[in-house]
Amino acid sequence: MSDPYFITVSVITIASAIIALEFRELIYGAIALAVTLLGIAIFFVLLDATFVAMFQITVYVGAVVVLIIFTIMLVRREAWLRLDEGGRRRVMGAVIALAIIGLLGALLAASSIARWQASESVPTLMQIGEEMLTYYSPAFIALALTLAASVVGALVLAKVDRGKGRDKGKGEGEGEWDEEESSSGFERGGELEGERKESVEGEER
Amino acid sequence: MGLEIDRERIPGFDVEGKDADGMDKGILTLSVGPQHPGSGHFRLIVKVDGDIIVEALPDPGYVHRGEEKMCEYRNYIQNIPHLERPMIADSCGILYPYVLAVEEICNIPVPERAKYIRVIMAELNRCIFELYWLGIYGIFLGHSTMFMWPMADRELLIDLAEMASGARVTHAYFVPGGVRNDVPDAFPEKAKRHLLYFRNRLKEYKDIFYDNPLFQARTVGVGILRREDAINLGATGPVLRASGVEHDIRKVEPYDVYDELDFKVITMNEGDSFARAYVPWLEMYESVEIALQALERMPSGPVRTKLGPNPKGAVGEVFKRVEAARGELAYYLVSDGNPKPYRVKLSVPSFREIPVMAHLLKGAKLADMPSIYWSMNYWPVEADR
Amino acid sequence: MSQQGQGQASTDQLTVEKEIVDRVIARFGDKVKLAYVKPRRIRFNVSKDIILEFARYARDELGFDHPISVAGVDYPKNKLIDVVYHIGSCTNDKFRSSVLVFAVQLDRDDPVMPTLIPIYRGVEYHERETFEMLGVIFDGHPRLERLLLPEDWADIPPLRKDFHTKGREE
Amino acid sequence: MSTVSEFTFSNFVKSVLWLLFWILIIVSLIALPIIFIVLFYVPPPVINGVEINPYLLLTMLTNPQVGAPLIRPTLESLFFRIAVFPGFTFAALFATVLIFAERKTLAKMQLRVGPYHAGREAFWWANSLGGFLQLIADLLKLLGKEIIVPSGADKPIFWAAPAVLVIAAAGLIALIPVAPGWVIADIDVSLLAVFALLGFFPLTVLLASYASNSKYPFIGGLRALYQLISYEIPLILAVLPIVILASTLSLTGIVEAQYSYWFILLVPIGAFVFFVTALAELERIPFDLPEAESEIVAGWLTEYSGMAYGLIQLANYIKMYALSALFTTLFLGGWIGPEFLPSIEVFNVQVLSSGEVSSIFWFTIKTFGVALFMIIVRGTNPRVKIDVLLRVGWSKLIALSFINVFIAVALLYLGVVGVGH
Repeated sequence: MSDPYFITVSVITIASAIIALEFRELIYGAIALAVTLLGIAIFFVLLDATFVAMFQITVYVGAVVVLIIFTIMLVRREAWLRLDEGGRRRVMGAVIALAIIGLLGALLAASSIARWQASESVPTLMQIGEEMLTYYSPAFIALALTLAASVVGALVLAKVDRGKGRDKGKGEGEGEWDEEESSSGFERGGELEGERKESVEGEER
Repeated sequence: MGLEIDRERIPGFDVEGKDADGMDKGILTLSVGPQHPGSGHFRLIVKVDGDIIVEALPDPGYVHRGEEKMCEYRNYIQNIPHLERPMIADSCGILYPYVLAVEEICNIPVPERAKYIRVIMAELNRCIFELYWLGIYGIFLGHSTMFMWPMADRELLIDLAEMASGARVTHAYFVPGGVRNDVPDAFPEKAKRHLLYFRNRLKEYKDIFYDNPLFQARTVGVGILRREDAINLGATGPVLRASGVEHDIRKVEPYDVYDELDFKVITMNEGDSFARAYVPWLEMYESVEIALQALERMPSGPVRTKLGPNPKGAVGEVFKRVEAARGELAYYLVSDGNPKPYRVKLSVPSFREIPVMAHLLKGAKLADMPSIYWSMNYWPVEADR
Repeated sequence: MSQQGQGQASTDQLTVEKEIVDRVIARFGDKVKLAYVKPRRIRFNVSKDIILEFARYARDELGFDHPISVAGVDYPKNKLIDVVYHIGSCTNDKFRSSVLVFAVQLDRDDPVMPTLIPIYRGVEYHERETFEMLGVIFDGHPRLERLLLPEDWADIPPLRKDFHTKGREE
Repeated sequence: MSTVSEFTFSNFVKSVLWLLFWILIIVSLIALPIIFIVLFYVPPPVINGVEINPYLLLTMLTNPQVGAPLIRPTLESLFFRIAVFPGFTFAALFATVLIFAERKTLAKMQLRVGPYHAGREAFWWANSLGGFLQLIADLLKLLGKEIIVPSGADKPIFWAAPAVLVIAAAGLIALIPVAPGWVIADIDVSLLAVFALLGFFPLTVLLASYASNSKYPFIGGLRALYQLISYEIPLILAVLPIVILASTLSLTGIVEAQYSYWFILLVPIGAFVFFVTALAELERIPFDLPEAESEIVAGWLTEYSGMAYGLIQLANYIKMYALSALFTTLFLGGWIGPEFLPSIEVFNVQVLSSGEVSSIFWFTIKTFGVALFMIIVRGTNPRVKIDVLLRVGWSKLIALSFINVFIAVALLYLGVVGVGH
């Protein structure tokens, strides 16, 4: 039953993955990437893992691709990357890729993965949650701490960057308006960041 | 690496980092107006760095029609209707100093009753303008109810003006030697009723608009105009008084009967957008007060001095100023003894707010642009003349 | 402030105006010319060499710090262009109701004078307008360019007396 | 009729008749044969064991009683659910009524009448509609307008963006249960699916603003991105206690968990945070910064015109319906309410039971109330600034939603509410 779906989705996913790599317009590449990630989400749905699928969409399409497009938009609208591909490079790339695929395939074929049996009952969300909080709790806590640390680190980096940016922005002719700005009582930089950081620290607790 | 960054095509990486205007990259030049919902017949060239305005260049002139040149071709009386065209929302205010100047240069006496009627009409027009202004301020900040309410209440005052002068906005009511015609007998009664109703409505504006924390978040502390800057930049009217300068032509140089009436000059010391929006609201109370007092004390008698067919001015010059709704409005009138003025110069408050606007917008945020721009009492048509 | 009618106020005021005139004359002597003294209006004709000095004196010593208007008047018969500054006072309570008028009389064929922006920042756009309408060039003005007229304006400055609007040639 | 100057009324009539003639010819010679060929090859749908063929349809025209037993199975078919109820037609109708209600409510608040005159002089029956035809007029106006694409625009993205927005908004309504059993996609993680679909909006808005190749859409797109991304976090956090209390991610399950208490009584702070963030997600006043017309013209939709603009607005109002419905589902007990309406019967065959009718009624009323509340907020508030918006979002709303989570956990541990009623 799921075979036609599977094949269609596979074709779309792989095709858009190739487009994402090869397309010269970065924005179309990003859109193709979004389609690839959506295709992977559909694979999860086909595997009865809707929970993972929804997270795949929320995190990758809703956040990662948005970030990529945002960057493309801010940096440049034309493609400023130049393809520098000789024939030798291309051949070598193909050979290496094929070698990796062959190795991995052989490894998988030799491993016990082929003999795995899918369990008959699909685990419910509740079961996943319970496992997460009992058996896998050390991993869960470690993961949470890593994420929290990275968020705090990002905030610290952002704050440092903002400060530097302001110093740099104050060029020769611009001292005047900087002064105006401070006199007009605009709240910028530090205060906002400080409050943000507080809230995130609250999250950590 | 398969992909290499083509350095020549990335503007951020070039040596100078400047574009044709000599500005740093990343600075976006926006042309706010004349076809922009937040501009009017006026253009503001705004250069933004991120969200901060680094330079704002006001560019008026889209509705310039040479009022000053036109005045030189017409005689003193013919000038009346076209001179009020630049400011139809406050047409008495813009005509008032002209009439005073012509009276002084042609030496025309004014009957007492006409002076009172003029004061009443000037105050009505002040409220009419402030309501219009307040409505636009509301819609500039996205408050659609604040747009509709003053527009509706304005009708009551326009009805009064229509009753007195026969015209709703362009009254051409003030003439040298008095006013064009007497007010109808029912006018004082109706005016009192409408003004009292209007004064009650003002409280509701405060409830929904000035007391709204979101409105305060947008205006308090935004675009602070310091006292010395306000004076040196030639700010006038509510903008000047919101910066703590107690300067009102009705007090410092009373014309007609303002010296006989009892009213306060409203000042605030903050100098921010909120103060500039709040001062007109307080002034509307004073306007109602003045109008009620004038209605009370208005004597009977003639309202116009009969003039000859074509009054001639004495050789010389005269500079007359009044406090219009937007501030000090002055006429500089030079006469060479002919029935036509030799030179008429309008010094209008809107034109005087342009440097203030440029000063305040520099360093402000783009989101603060509407609240600063419209708190200037700027009226593009008046500024262009 | 108390006012008892126009006549009373003007006689009161004239003493103030006399004081202004005396102080200016004492400072500048015959370098400035008193044009007239009227109730609340005092006009001096100042030569363009000392205009900056005069304006600075008016602002700092007399307290006339509030620029109201800059007007240009063309007198083709005398070959003159008057640039008339009207300055009010906001800080000096005594002179608050007076307007100090000072005019610079320029040669009509070569109307150049220094800008007063260093003293009164507010005159920037007034001076631009005067430049555009009468062709007066203000030395040191940062943006002396088109303000109100159309972009393709190629005629003489329109407020000069020898410019006539269409259909009004006399 | 080569030029406009030759226009006369008789020519106009002639051209209309000519048009009718051609339509008749084309329909009878081309369209009808095609339809019959298609009908010949496509097997007729089977509903409730009865084959729906043209003869049966013709019979129904003369004797409607034949069709009565088929109504209920038709209502339960997937096609009907997606296309009509509770799917797209219902949502679009709701959105239309919402637009009208918005205009009338705002007008009442602003001491004016609102749409009133449209159609009154042409149709006698338009009197009773009170200006509702204005919406039709607006739609016709949008349909008739040219869609102008800016010269430097990225055309495929520019055209696709409104469609994607409508699809994403329509995806939202597929997840919302209107009555017991009346939901298009009843998946067990529908709450997560809502957030997954909400993630498409910033992406599409960003692409639309990029594709417009213009300055104001650029600024508007960036603002929209800041706003939508940063307000998604409090939105998700505000819903977290609901998941804790109902111990399910399915919207149907969440509604069923509220038979004893509405969750707004247990976690009012969450409801507040959800309402505020929903306003921000909808880009409505006071959070309509991406479209702030006095600052940046119309933000990211500046360059859109005609029906492309109309589609974006349709998507916005469907989204407004979806978020109001979500608020109802999460906090106001969804369809739960007293059963008081009679069942609907056609020729003595029950089509909708009394419970279903009442559920639909309660759901609609509650959703409409929430939407009305959004409209009232619009009528009484100005727009905020981006820095205020972000500060409120990152500090106040996130903090509030954490407090909210703690309240929910405390309720759970104190035994006030048990897991999974």
